[in-house]
Amino acid sequence: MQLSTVSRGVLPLATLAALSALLLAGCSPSPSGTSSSQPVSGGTLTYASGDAEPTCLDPHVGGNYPQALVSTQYLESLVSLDADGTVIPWLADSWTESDDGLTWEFTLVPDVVFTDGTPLDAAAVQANVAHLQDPETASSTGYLALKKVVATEAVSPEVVRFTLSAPDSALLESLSQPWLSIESPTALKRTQDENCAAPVGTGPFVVTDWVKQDSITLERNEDYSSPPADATHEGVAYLEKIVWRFIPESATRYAALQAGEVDVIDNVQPDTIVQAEASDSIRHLDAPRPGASNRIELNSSTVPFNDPLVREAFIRSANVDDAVTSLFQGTAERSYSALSSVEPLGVSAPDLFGYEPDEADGLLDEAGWTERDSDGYRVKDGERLTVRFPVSTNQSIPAEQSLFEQIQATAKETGFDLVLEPMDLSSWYAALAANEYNAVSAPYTKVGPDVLRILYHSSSIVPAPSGYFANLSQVSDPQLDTLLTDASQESDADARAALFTDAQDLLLGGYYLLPLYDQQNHFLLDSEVEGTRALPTVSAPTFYDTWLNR
Amino acid sequence: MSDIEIQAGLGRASGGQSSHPEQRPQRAAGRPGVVEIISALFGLFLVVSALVPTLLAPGDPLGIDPLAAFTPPSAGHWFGTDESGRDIYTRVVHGTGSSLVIGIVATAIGLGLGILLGTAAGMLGRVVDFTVNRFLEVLFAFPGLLLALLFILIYGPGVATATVAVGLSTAPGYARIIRGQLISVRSSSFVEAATVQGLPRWRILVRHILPNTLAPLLVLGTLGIGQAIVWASALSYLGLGAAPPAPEWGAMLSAGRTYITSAWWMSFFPGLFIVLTAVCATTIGRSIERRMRHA
Amino acid sequence: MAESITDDRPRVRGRVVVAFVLTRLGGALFVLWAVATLTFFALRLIPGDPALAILGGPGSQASPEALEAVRREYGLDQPLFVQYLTQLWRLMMGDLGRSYSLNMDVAPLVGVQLGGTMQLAFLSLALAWLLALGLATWSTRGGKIARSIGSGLEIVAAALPHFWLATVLILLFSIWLGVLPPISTPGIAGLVLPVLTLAIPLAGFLGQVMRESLLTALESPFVLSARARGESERGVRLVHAIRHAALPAISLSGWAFGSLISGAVVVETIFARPGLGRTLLNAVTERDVPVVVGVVMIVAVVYILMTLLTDVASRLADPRLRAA
Amino acid sequence: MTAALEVKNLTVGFGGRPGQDPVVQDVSFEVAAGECLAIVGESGSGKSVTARSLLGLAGAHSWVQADAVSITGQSVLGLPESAWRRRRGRDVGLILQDALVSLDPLRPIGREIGDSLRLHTKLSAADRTRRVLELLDSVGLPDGASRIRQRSGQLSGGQRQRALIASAIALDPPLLIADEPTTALDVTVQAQVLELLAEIKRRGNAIVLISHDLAVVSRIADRVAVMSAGRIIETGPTAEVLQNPQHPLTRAMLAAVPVDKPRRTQLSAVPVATIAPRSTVPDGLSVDDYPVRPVVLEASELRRSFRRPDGSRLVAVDDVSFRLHRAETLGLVGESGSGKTTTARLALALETPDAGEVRIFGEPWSAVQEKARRRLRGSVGAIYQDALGSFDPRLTVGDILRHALRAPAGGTTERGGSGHLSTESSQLLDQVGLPSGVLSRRPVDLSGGQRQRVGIARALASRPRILICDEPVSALDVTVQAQVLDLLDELQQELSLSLLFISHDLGVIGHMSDRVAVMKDGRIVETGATADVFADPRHPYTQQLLEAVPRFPQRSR
Repeated sequence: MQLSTVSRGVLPLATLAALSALLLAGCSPSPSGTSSSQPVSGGTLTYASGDAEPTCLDPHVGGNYPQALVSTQYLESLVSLDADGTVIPWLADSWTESDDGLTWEFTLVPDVVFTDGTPLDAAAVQANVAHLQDPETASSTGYLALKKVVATEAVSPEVVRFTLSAPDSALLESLSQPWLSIESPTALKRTQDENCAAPVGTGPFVVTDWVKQDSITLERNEDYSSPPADATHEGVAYLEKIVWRFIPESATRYAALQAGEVDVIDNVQPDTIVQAEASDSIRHLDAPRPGASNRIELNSSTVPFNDPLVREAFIRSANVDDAVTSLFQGTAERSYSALSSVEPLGVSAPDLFGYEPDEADGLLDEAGWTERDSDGYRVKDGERLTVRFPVSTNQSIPAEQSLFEQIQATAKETGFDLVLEPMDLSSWYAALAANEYNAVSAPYTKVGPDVLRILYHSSSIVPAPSGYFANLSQVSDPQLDTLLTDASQESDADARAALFTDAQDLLLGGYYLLPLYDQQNHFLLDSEVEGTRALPTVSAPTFYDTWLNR
Repeated sequence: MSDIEIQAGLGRASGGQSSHPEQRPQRAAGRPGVVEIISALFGLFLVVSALVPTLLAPGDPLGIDPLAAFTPPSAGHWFGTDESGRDIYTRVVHGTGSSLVIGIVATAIGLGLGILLGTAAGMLGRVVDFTVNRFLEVLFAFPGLLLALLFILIYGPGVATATVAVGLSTAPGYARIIRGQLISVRSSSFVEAATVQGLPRWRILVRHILPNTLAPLLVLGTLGIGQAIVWASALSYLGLGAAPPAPEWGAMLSAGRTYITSAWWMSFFPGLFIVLTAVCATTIGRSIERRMRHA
Repeated sequence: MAESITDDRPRVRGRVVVAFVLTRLGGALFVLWAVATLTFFALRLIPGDPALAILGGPGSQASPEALEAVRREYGLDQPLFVQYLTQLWRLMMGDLGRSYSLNMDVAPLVGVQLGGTMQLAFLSLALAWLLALGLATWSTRGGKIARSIGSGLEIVAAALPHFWLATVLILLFSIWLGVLPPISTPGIAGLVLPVLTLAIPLAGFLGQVMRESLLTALESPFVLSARARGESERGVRLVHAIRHAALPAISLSGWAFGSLISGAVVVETIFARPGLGRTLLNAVTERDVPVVVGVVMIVAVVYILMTLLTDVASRLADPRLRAA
Repeated sequence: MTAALEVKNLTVGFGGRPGQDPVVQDVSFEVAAGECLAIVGESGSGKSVTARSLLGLAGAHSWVQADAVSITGQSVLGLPESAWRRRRGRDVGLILQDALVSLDPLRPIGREIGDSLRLHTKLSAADRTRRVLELLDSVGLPDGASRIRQRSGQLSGGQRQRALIASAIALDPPLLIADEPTTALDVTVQAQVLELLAEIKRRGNAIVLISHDLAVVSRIADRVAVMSAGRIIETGPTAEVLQNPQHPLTRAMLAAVPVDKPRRTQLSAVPVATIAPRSTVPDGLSVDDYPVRPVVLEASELRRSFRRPDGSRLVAVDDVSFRLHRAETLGLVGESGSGKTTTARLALALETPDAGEVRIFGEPWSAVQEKARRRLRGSVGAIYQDALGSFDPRLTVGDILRHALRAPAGGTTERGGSGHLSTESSQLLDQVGLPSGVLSRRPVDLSGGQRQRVGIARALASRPRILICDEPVSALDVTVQAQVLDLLDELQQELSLSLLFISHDLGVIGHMSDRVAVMKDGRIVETGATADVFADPRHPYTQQLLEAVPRFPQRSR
């Protein structure tokens, strides 16, 4: 039995300081000399989110990014990641994986108590797994992540054992995500409505009030004792209270930050970041999300993108570089990878995704789209070379929509009629389910390269009963399937990396997707807000170490 | 007997006997004021923009130039450029057509329905009148945008639905005005005079009632176009109308709001054109109204 | 020649009042019923499976069993007419159903949001009144230039789209001058910009009406009588003309209130104020039918109350209406 | 003793430079305390502007020049506005026409009357109320305590005119300006209000009475000044001016007054001295022969009621029967609310009677469908008080006449060419004394008299045998009225028309009618040959009406 044990240790203070400096690398330099002063306890922080208000504060239910953002403040996971992507202890002190990879044992940190008084024990973890796997919960993200877990068992009050159907190299990464955070089993027994309104965890803050369509109030957990291993302090949080507001208008959000009405804003627009960079009173926190990069998936199941030549032609005809430069004004880098730049295993292939309109012309000619109609679009057999592109206005920020418009303009030169169809989320889902799309951009956040398996394994083409499926480019390549499956079961890091590299080479070379840039995750903070960092798991900021330098 | 002689005195200053007490001696109706002239010129500009936009702005409203993005207003780009380097002046000019069409079609729908309902209520007897009136009361309980939102909820967002939605939401107002006008014309003494002359009902309707009821609709329509454009652009702004990159004013404004702190011109100029168009429509409508009253 | 009727017998007056109130009450109930019916059937036209919408739309990966359960729970498997009657009954009991997307009952949700919108709407109405009255009195007092400026301001104000005005106000007061918060805050300061945004265009409309009636009043013989008694220009306006100017504006206030609620959709979104407008917009984009119905019903109730209120106010302000 | 008012060479104009295009020019007069000066003129003569200048209220953009204007000996020329305010109401009061609009309809009359006290005295609210009650009592409005809370709309015409007078005399100003104080009042009420003004004059107040009606002023004016085109053309003691008018315009005005002028006497444009009957009886028949003339219109036991807003019914016409014979004029007279207009509408079959019937030429009229009536519509014409309102505002005079000629009931049965139509239109205009030049004009651009002539021309287009005239001259100046009355008279003789002539003005009725019916509260209270009824009224109401008619003082001629 191979034992890989990581135990909780006390990091030297110097490392901590360096770490936090690293995490705040994207910040503009703080002009005030107060950075050296000691953290002060107390005060209220107001956070303004541009995301849609979650319908449920329990990230088990559904499981989207806005839920992750807020729940990071009051819920905690079994494990976390450090800045290098190494898994570190959190609620679980240590863990072991069996040789066959089918059994995992987690030893929990002792004496941790949920904010409702329930102790954290093996039974609690079992209850959470059961909750996530219960169809009634309607978990989406967490449910998928635990798909291989077939049973749990309380070995002792401190030790919980997971039994898997197949080895899962991504299990720890999955468990680090907020969507799999551990909640009080007592609280989970309440109705879903109650649990949604005020989930109970072990985090540094507690949900005390939620005025729908306005704000969520979080108050300090005065008995907090379980910071992750890489936190800069121990004990209770500095902040007394967090008011979590929803301000959908980005300009209003920024104005509110400038006016000092709010302390932190998210979903920051590129132009705002540029402006903020020039401001002395605002800091910038850039925390690209893990998982997939932002990319356009080309639907390989239907005309015209069932032809690899046309896929390649489309990719060559899109001037993404200039668009990213003009629209993101240096706040985002062009990506040439299917994975986020924070994923160490991501393969970047700049050669494949350059803007080569001449080459694109040749490819289309080769593919038989030789004629052009009066509007300049390519025609074959009387059919116009039309690319239907449903755009979810909920998911694509304005700059991204503008990016699509620019791709539309450059692709037109080559003869593509890229039809942008902005729609609300449910219509967008419906369009995908009905296979009424040729191209689509769908963000997907998941810790680790295993996201590739979810996005590109042919089994992901099979729709859920609702019609949704993750493999939107509809890649169905047995060779790719094998690579991805093997990778997900390979516990040897190097072998796993090699498998994922091969898979990505295959994927990128098939022109199934056009990578654009990292999933943007920019935060602006009032300069009085000190000590804020994004958790390296899904890059959600945590305000546990935050204090107000007022 | 007219006795506000202060007023009548004005018309009588020359000592002539033919004074018109009905005529308010405000401004001579025949001479347009400065505001009217400016409005007419702007209206002309709009019409030309709508019909031959290339005459006023030869560029491509969709043509991008990423490297010239966010250029402030300058000699090269009068209204600046947007996030993709498109010239905003060109887009505003080319957007006039769709904005005007939206305004006109929405008003036509509103007026059309209004005429239908109003005429039915005013002409088809008490039962129909009662029914239509109750129906209008019900519609009035949905404030304008609410009705539009409901409609969009059912038929999905888009230019066409937004246009119809705005048209629908204005219809009850028009219907009420038309009904009132119809009833007042119907009971006016010149219609009685026509009855006394032995004119059949339908000829009275065609020859006297309808023309006198419908003439003020020209004014209503002109005033309405401005408001319809404002409301349709509000829907576009909320993401329920025209979609970018179409050069529709509301959609441009909606796109520009993101960049309001760094590129104010992106939302300022389309907004300005919405306001100016509405003002222009109001001024022209008022002017027609005054002329008709004095004619 | 008009047959002039003057009947001061209190008994008759009393009967008129009772008849008035009864008619209006009946009318109000009818409108509410019709609004409910219209909305119910209109929303049946929405494409898609309501059960799926309840479970979070097509992206929810709901199982057929879950869909079936939802259909049973929400009575969607019943015949349409039964569903309609059930809905009517529920509405009568004050039960607005349950939000598809917000995981809560609609009635308390809408109840909470109502307060914010009402506050906004009433303050805006009051401010619009003040602005309109101020502008109307000022512009009719001065000469021709003042009149032109007054009417010009009114026309421009009336043409201002809320979303643009809001943006310009935020730019001006929050970003450039930095004196007012761009979002809703607990104090008065956070209300200033939203209220201004709603009030200015409305003031434009009301001002046009008020100025017209103010001019008419100022030219009427009773003003001449008052002047002949030695009344000052100020007195003429305060004692006589303003009341007449206010009359049409009062009767317009019901309509104005409706337009304010329309405007609240935009203003609440921009200024991040909780309220019915924002709730409605969210519900429409989320296709949350029960919330839409709830908001529509509550707006209808408020609107009916407002028209009733303006009718009563008109009658109080204008004794001539009481006779008729 | 100084005059209460002295005006020397008053010149007033509007706009432009002072002195240019005056509306009132070189007007001079004096009024002593306890004296009443009447300024008489037709509309547009400048009388009201003169009156208002005396209060410093000539109006916006006006200029006033004078050698002297002084009230109770103090010059008020060029007074600043604040000084004027102190004088208005205290030194000089104003009474306007029609208190329905001259008293603020939104304020209780107690407040309106008390305003002068509030503005010029330091009386407490309670004292003011006491004084208002006294005032109401003194103008003949008893039960003041309940009145003061009422608004002008709740009072009858006479009551509110009294309230208006009370507000003007609240501070007992030595000078009162009364601008058409009795116009639009019923004749009996008019007499009462005039009596009230006379009473005030007897108390020692000076009154300047502005009126278009010479007969009205003759009741209380000591002196008369006749104005025309901004100038005083004649002035002198009332009796002298009335009996021996010097200026031709004065003479024309006097001649135009129909009161006590025999039937068929021409009223217009003839010097008083030459007034002579043209023919007393048409068709060689005497009044007594009427019963044997054919009846063209017969109303029997008509009844029509309307629903009031509170659900009760107002009986507008109750058991009204009359006959209209060929070529006669039946005058229908009554005060406002007596049911005259409803009767006219019933006769025109614009209303359907609840009971009773109208027949014309012996055929059913009110009892049949409109379709059946249409055949006979052409025989019944109508002339309205508000001629302008009876024309489609989009049409020119030519259009109006062509439409009338082409109407089913119109004179042109076979479709003539358009040339034919315009010839006929010109003929019609000629018949009513208008040049064919007005064909291309719109009624709104015509004067009141011209409009009424167009109205008559339209009525004649269908060659009617009956004309229903509802207050056809009430909105006209007396000289214009005279012309229209003469025209109607002429046309009747020419075309043997039967006229149902409705008016509130006994003078007009007396002059125009062969027979008269007096209406009160929806009923005909007395009917008979005009001469008989006027000479020997039987019904007390008729007596009351006739007594109230303003007449000139007995003339010896």
